[in-house]
Amino acid sequence: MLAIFVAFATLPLWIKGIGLYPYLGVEVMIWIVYALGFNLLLGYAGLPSFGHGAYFGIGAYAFGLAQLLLGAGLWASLGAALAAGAIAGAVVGLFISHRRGIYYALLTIAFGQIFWFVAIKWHSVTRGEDGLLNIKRMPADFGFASFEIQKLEHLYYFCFAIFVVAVLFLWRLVHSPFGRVLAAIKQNETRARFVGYNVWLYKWTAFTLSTLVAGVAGGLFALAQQSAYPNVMSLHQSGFVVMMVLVGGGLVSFWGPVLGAVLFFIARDLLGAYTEAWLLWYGLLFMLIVLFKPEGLAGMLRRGPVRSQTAA
Amino acid sequence: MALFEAKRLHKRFGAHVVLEDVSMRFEEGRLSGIMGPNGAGKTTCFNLLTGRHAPDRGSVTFEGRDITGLPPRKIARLGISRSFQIMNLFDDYSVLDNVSVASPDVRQRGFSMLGSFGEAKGAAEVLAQVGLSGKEGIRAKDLSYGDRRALEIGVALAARPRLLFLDEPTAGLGAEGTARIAALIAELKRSITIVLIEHDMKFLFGLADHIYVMHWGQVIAQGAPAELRANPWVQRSNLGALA
Amino acid sequence: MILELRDIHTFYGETEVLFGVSLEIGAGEVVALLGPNGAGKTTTLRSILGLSSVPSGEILFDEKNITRSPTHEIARAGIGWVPDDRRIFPTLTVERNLSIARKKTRFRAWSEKECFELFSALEYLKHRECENLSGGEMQMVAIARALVGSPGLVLFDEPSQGLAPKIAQDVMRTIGKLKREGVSVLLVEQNPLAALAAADRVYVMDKGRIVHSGAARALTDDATLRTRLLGV
Amino acid sequence: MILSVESVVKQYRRRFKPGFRLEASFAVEKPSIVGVMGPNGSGKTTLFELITGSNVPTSGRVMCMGQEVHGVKASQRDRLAIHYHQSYQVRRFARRRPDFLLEPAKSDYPMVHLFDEPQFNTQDGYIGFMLDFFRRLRGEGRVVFLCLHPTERYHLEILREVCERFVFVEQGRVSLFDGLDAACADPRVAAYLGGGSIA
Repeated sequence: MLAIFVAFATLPLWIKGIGLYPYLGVEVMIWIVYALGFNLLLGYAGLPSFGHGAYFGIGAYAFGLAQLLLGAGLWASLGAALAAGAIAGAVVGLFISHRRGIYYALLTIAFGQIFWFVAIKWHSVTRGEDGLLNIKRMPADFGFASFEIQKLEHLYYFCFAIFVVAVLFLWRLVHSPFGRVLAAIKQNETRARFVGYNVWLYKWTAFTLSTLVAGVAGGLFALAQQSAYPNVMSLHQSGFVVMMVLVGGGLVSFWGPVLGAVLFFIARDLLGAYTEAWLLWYGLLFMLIVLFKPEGLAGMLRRGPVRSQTAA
Repeated sequence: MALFEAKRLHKRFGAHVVLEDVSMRFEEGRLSGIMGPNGAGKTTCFNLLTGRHAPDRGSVTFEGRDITGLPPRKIARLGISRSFQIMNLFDDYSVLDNVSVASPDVRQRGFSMLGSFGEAKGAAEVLAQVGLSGKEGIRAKDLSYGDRRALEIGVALAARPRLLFLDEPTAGLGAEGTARIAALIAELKRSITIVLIEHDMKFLFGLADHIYVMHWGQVIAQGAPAELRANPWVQRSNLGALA
Repeated sequence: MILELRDIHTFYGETEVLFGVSLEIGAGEVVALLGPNGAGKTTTLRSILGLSSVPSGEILFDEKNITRSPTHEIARAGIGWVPDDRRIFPTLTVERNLSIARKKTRFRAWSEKECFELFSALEYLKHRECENLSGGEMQMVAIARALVGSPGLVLFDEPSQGLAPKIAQDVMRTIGKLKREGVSVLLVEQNPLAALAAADRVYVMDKGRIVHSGAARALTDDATLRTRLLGV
Repeated sequence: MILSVESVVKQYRRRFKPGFRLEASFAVEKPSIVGVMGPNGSGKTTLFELITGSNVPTSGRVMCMGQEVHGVKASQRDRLAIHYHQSYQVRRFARRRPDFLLEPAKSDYPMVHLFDEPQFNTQDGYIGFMLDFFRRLRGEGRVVFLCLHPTERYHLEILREVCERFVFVEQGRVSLFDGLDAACADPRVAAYLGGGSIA
C-alpha cells in the first residue's frame, strides 16, 4: 500500500520523464477509487453489477448540478455526489438484493440503462447529450485555510488526498467483520443464512457502499473534466470497470483493480498512439485473461498457489 | 412440553408432493433420528424444520413459540443450527474463520466496518470438540474429506445451538470416519438436543433415543430402537442381524 | 474373465459411494448382484458403464481397461444395458427401436428374427409405437434392444420390477437362454430368490462394499446364511 | 361409505376405433386394506387414476367420502385419494372445469391411499414399517389399496398378512375376492401367478 501511495505522491515529478502527462495520474486515481468500490461488490461480495457506470455518472451530475443550480462549494458538491450515488444505489438495491448470479447482473444492466436513458432524455436538467459544461474547480476550503485547485498540480494533490482516504477506508472495510461476512456470503450464501446472517441486508449494504464510492469518483471526475455528460453512464463504459477489475485480478486481491486501472490507461495511451482500434486489442487481452488466467494479473504475480483472501 | 414440535406438515413443489401430514416431537436432551429410503423426504423435512422452505400447511414450534415460516436466519438466532448432507462450508476460508464467521459473537459485530475481525470467542473450544485443533489455518477446501465432515458439524456448533440438526453426517465416510463422527455425536448428545438423519442403521440405532421412519414423505413408523427392532420383518432383515 | 472390477471407488460429487468393490464375471456366466436399497448396486452398474466417476481402481472388459472410457466406447466394446426404467423411444415403433440399436462388436450379432424367437410376442408388435406397450412388452423390447447391439455382457438392472409374475418368470428364463448362447450376464435384483435361481454366482453388497460372494447354489441351500444376508 | 366406484367405464380410442375398455363397479364401505393384482396392461393403473381423479371416466362416477371426485377442486383432490408409485407420490389431476366452479374437499386428509408397486426389499427391514403404516392408516379410518405383483413367496406372505380383500383386474374387468385363498382358487388368478411356482 505504501508503495502505491509513494508512487502516486511523487507521480507529477516523474511522469513526464516516461513520456506521459500528469492529468493521466488524476484520471487513473479516479478510476482506481471507482474500481476498488466496484470490486467490493464483484470481488468480495461476488455480485456482478454490469451497469455500474450509472452511479459514476449520477455522482458527476450531482456534483455539477449542486454547483451550477445551488451554488454549492466544493465540499457540498462532493457531498452531493456521494449522497446521490448512495441514494440511487440504495433504491436500486431494494429491487435486486434478493437475487444473485446472472439475474443480479441482468437487473443491474436494466437499471443502468434506465439511468442512462434518463440522462439523455431529461434535457431540462441534464442538457441531454451535451451534458453539463463549465463546471468550475472551486477552492478547497478547510476553514482555517483555503487552497486553489485551478492549476493541474493542485488538482492532482487534492484528488490524491481523496484517493488516500478512499483507499484506506476500503482497505479497512474489507478486513472488518463486515467485509469478512460479505466474503463468507459470496462463498456460501445458504450457509450464511443458516448461521443467522441477514444476507439480504448485507448485499444491499454492499451495493449501496459501492455506489456511494462510485458517486464520489464520479464527482471527482466532473471536477477534473469540468463537465458531466451521459457517455460515462453507457453500458460500454460500465464494461470498462468490469474489465479493469477482472484483468487486474480483483477476485483474488484487494490491489487487483489498481493494477487493472493502471494497465487500462497505459494501454489506452500507448496502444491508442499506434492504433484507433486499441480497444480491440485490449478486449482480446481481456478475453485471454478470462479464459486462461481468471485470477488476473494479481493472480499471476503471486508465486505458488493463490493465497486466501482471509490470510491478509 | 417438547422442546421442538412439528404438527401435520404438508409440502408440495408443483405437482410433486414431498411431505404429507408429518408430525414429530423432539424432547429436550434427547437424540432423535430420522431414517428412510432415498427420496423419502428426509432432507425436505429438515429444510422445513429449519426454515429453508415454509410448509403449505401445519405448524412448527420451538420452546412453545410458533416459528412456522420464519426465515432461516431468525430460526438460527433462536438457537437452532443445522449441518448439511452436501457439504456447505466457506470453502476459501480457513478452518478457524469458518467457525468464527458462524459464531454469534462475530454475527453481532457483523456490520462493524472499521473494527477488526479477529477470532471469535469459543472458536478454539469448538475446534477441539470436533477434533480439528492444530488445523486452524488450513483452508476448508484443502482439508481431507473426513475433516470436512467434522468441520461441517463444527460450523453448526459454532452458533452455540440448543437444538442441532445433522443431515447425514457420515455420508461418504468409511468405517473409521464413521466411528469418529459417532464418538463426536455421543459426546455432543450429553450437552445438546440433537436430531439426526442417517442411512447407516447401525450408527443410528446405536445412538438414538427415538427414531422416526419416513417413506413416501410421511412418518410410517416411530419408536425407541428396541421397539422398532421388535417387528418380525425387521428381525429377518439386516437390521435384525445388527442386534 | 469377461469383466473384472479391481478395487473400484466411486464418488458422487465428493461423497464416496463405493468403497473398493471387486468382482469378476467369467465368459458365459450369470452373476447376480444383490443387496438392500442404497447398497450401491446401481452405482456399480453405472461405474461399469462409465456414467459415474471412478477415480481409483480398474475395470477390465474383455481384457481391455475401460475404467475411464466414455460410455459410447464401452457400449461399442460389447456391454449391453437393460436399465430399470427401460428408456425406450416411446414414439418409435418396436422395429425402429431395435434397428437403431444395431451395432457391430467382436461378439455375435443377434438378428431381429432371433429376438422374435426369444420373445414371440414381439413379432406381432413390431409395428406398434412403444408408448402403447404394456410394462412387460416394453421390458422385452429393452432386452431385445440390448441383444441386437451384439453384446458380450448384458447388465440387467432390476428386470422383473413391475412385471406380473408370469412375465417376470419369462424374463428370468430368457437370461438362461442368453447364457446358453454364450452371453454373460450381470443381474441386479430386488427379488433375491428369483435371481439366485437364475445365477451361477452371487455377490451381496451392503453400504458400498461386497459383503459376500460365492456360488448361487450354496446360498440357496444354506438357509441360515441366506436369511442373514438376504432376509429370505 | 368411504369409496364407491359406480358403474365406471373408461373407453380409450385408438385412431377413432374403440381400444382398451375398463369397467368397474364396486364399493369399500369400511376402513380396510385391499390387495390389487393383475397382469401388466390389464387396467390397474387406469383404475387408480380414475379413483384419484387424474383420469376422467367415460361414464359412471367415483364417489369418495360422499363427494364425486371430479366435482372437487383439483388443488384439493389430494385430500380425498392419493396415488403412490414405487417411492413417490403422483399427483396430476384432470381439470375439466376451472377450480373456482368446483366444491372444496370435505376431508382435510386423504381417505384413500393407493400404493402402486411399493418396493419391498427383504434386506432393509422397511417392509415391517410399511405394513405397520398400512395398518395405522386403516386404524385411522382410511382405505389402503396395495398393488403388488407377487413374484416371490414373501410377496404372498405380505399380501396374506395385511390384506382383507382382493381386487383382481384382467382385461379391463374387475373382480373382488374375500381373502387370498379365495383369490388364488380362481383359475384366472392362478394363471396370473404362473402355475404355483411361488404360491
